[in-house]
Amino acid sequence: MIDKQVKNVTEAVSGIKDGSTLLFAGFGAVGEPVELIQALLDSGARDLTVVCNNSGTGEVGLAKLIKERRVTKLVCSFPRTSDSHCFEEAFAEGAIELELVPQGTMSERMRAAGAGIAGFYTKTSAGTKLAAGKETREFDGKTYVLEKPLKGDVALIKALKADRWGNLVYRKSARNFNPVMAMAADLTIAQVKEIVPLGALDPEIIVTPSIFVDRIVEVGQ
Amino acid sequence: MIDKQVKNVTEAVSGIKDGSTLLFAGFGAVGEPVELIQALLDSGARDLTVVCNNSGTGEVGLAKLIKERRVTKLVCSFPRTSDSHCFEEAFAEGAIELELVPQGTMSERMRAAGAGIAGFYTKTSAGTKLAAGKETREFDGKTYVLEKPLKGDVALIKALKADRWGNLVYRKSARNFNPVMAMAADLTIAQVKEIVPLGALDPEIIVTPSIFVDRIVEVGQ
Amino acid sequence: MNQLSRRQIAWRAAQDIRDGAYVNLGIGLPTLVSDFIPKDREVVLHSENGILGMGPAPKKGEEDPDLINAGKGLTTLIPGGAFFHHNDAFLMIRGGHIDIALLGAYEVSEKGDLANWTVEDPSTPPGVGGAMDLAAGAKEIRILLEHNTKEGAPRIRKQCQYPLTAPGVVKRIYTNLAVIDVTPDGLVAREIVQGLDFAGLQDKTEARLMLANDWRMLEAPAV
Amino acid sequence: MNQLSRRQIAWRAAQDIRDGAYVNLGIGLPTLVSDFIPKDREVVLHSENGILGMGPAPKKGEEDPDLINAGKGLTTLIPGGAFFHHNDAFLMIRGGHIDIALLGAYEVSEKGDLANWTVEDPSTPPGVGGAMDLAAGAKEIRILLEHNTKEGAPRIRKQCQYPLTAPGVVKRIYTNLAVIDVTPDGLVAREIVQGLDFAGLQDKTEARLMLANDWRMLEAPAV
Repeated sequence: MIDKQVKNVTEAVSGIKDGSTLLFAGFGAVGEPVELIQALLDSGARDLTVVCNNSGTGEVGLAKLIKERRVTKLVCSFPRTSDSHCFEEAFAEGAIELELVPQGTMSERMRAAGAGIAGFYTKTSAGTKLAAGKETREFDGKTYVLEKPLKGDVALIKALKADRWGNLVYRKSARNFNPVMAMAADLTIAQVKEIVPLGALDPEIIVTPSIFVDRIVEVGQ
Repeated sequence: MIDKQVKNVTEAVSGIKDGSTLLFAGFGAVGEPVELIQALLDSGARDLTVVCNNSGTGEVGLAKLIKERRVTKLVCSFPRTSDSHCFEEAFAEGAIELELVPQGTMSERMRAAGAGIAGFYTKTSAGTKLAAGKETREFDGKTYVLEKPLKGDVALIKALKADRWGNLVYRKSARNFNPVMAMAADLTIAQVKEIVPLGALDPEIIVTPSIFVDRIVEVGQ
Repeated sequence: MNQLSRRQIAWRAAQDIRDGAYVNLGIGLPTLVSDFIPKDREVVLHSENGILGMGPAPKKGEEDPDLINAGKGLTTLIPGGAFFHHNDAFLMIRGGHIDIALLGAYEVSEKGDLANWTVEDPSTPPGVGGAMDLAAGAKEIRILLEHNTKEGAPRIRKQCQYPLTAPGVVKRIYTNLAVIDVTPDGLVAREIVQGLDFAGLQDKTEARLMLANDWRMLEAPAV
Repeated sequence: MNQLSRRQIAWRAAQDIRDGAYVNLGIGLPTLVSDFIPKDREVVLHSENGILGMGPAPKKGEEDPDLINAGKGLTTLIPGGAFFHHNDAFLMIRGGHIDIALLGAYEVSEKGDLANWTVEDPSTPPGVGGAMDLAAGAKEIRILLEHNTKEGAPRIRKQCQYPLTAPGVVKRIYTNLAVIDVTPDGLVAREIVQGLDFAGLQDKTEARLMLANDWRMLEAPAV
């Protein structure tokens, strides 16, 4: 029997090794797997590479991980947001490496990892500093940049509902990076508001099919 | 006001030029835009390149287009199906060019066209005859094939319901190639069973957002 | 000199959005444009975080914390709108499905180069967000910006001083002083505010301007 | 010699599918496997045309023309199943999310090369379908085939005579005579049917075989 439910967030994040590459979903606080990130904080994992659109807020979650110097590298499109002082301080001290990636390229690189694509050519960033050192190539007279897959050891994501197989549905703009990150990691862990019986999710409206999900935990918020 | 509805299938396919590249959705007969293809037949368009997973059945639709020698090239993953004699005869006579493409590569090449990707590297077909003449490259010790976008001038697709903006939902496995072809053409024409009022489709379950669709026609079957 | 307010720049840009267009509004000044789209036009607003059909800010009591725009402000969805994931949102951008992106900028060059992502201040980390994707991918890029910096330095330059977001992509520029098109022959002023002549506009612009034969007064209602 | 029927080959392959696996069954012989998956295991069947959670063929009167499998036969969906588009179906394949693909073949080589898409008959056009995507993308490829052709020619070869679907991908082979693993050291026979000894199996096989120390009898119930 397939049952990807785990009892609590501690169990959900168990086994995440020091030195892992982690994908954190969410756009700002929306769709962010807050409880899973807190559990990861509590787990003590360190030397992490984190892929996340933003850099955390205040002194909780990703911001706290950075404040505790447990993130050695952040792959990010927009690290400066309201109250991102933990990241800014670490960055000013040289205590964290930043790989700045255009938001769509970040998303497409994760899709490539999930889709078995070893590289793709995009116009995005061609002719800019962010293409420095990257291979470029002309197609039909335009310059494209070769981008490589961005794969996670673990993805922490958030959805509205799941069933025990791990099928997921989301709510409004809280969908954002969650489906693409679910595809792009060896281990995908989803926190959901509610776990419903198998068959209760309409097969036409499932956004993330169960094949992409390894563990689910109900957080009931 | 946005109103992509047209009165009938004749109007829906109007303006398709001789020599066009056309994407025909469907997997066998399921999800196939039968009425649009019939209207295209009636329109007299010729010298067509058709991208379609199969080659048509019996002597209707795509099979008839091929029988009438109006398709100069078929891009296809699986041309031999039950009763595909029109294609087989044309092929045996050398009256039609066949570009045989692995099914997933065909789909991904159309996505690339829709997604602004000028090329991508896939393992599929590496080390086989279908990679002959294609550029290959090693990534992490494995051989990948460079594949290019496959773009249509026009896509003919089929959905279950639409609203006047062109948002689409599908039914079961009739979804198949429809969403990816909708993205990959300059002009996307959808036949639907029913056109519903704007706002009647739940925004969470729309599969093809309206931005990819140009014309919709209700065929009511 | 009747220069435009920020809201009037947004108003002017809104008048050029055609009925039925799919439009992305950048953070800052462009966000104001949504208030001024003529009522007889149906325009579909796209947001990078997976929305088509964004509506106005929510009324008091109708805020939904799961429904935000690219600037992370609360927003709404209008009938016909749809949600999708980030990857499809950027597929729409990169794939050329967005008709118009209205963006802010630090600088624009006479070749249509756009600089709007970093001022290279070593004291703060850079951020790019979706700026490069939009600049490289949308069918048409139009820029809204103050003609000059607070210090009076020109923002429309021979060459951008700041790092580029994308080269050669800008088609039209709306400022508090003028509407300027980027053409293969160079920059063409199409509209200039009352009380400023072409020479005066050129003075405030580093790049060389031409004046359109059919140029007219840039005017906007009090908004 | 107790050679297996086609249904028994399918039965044998089904016994190796672990609980919880995501599996793609190729057209033909592999399709039969779904009838024999042990009842205590929950296995999710994937179809290239956008289905996870395929069930058995529909009962009379419950056929849905919009619900077909990759072989274009009518099928059903079990609770937990989901529909998606073709591109996501092949993302799952190419991206290595399918645990096991059970495929038919014309030939397999001792290096695990697979030939299952064309016999290069000039009188009929070739078709590839999803064969190359599956062969290159699934985590593990297992092959079901008759050990020899009707004419008695071997199908397990030093080198494939027919054009390859993918080189070096096959991990295990189920035939009417044996279960054979493809290992870095070569082909290893793990199970052989009653009444055939290793020399006899080797006789029917072009590629060189080794016999596993713990080899056993290949048996299947009457199914």
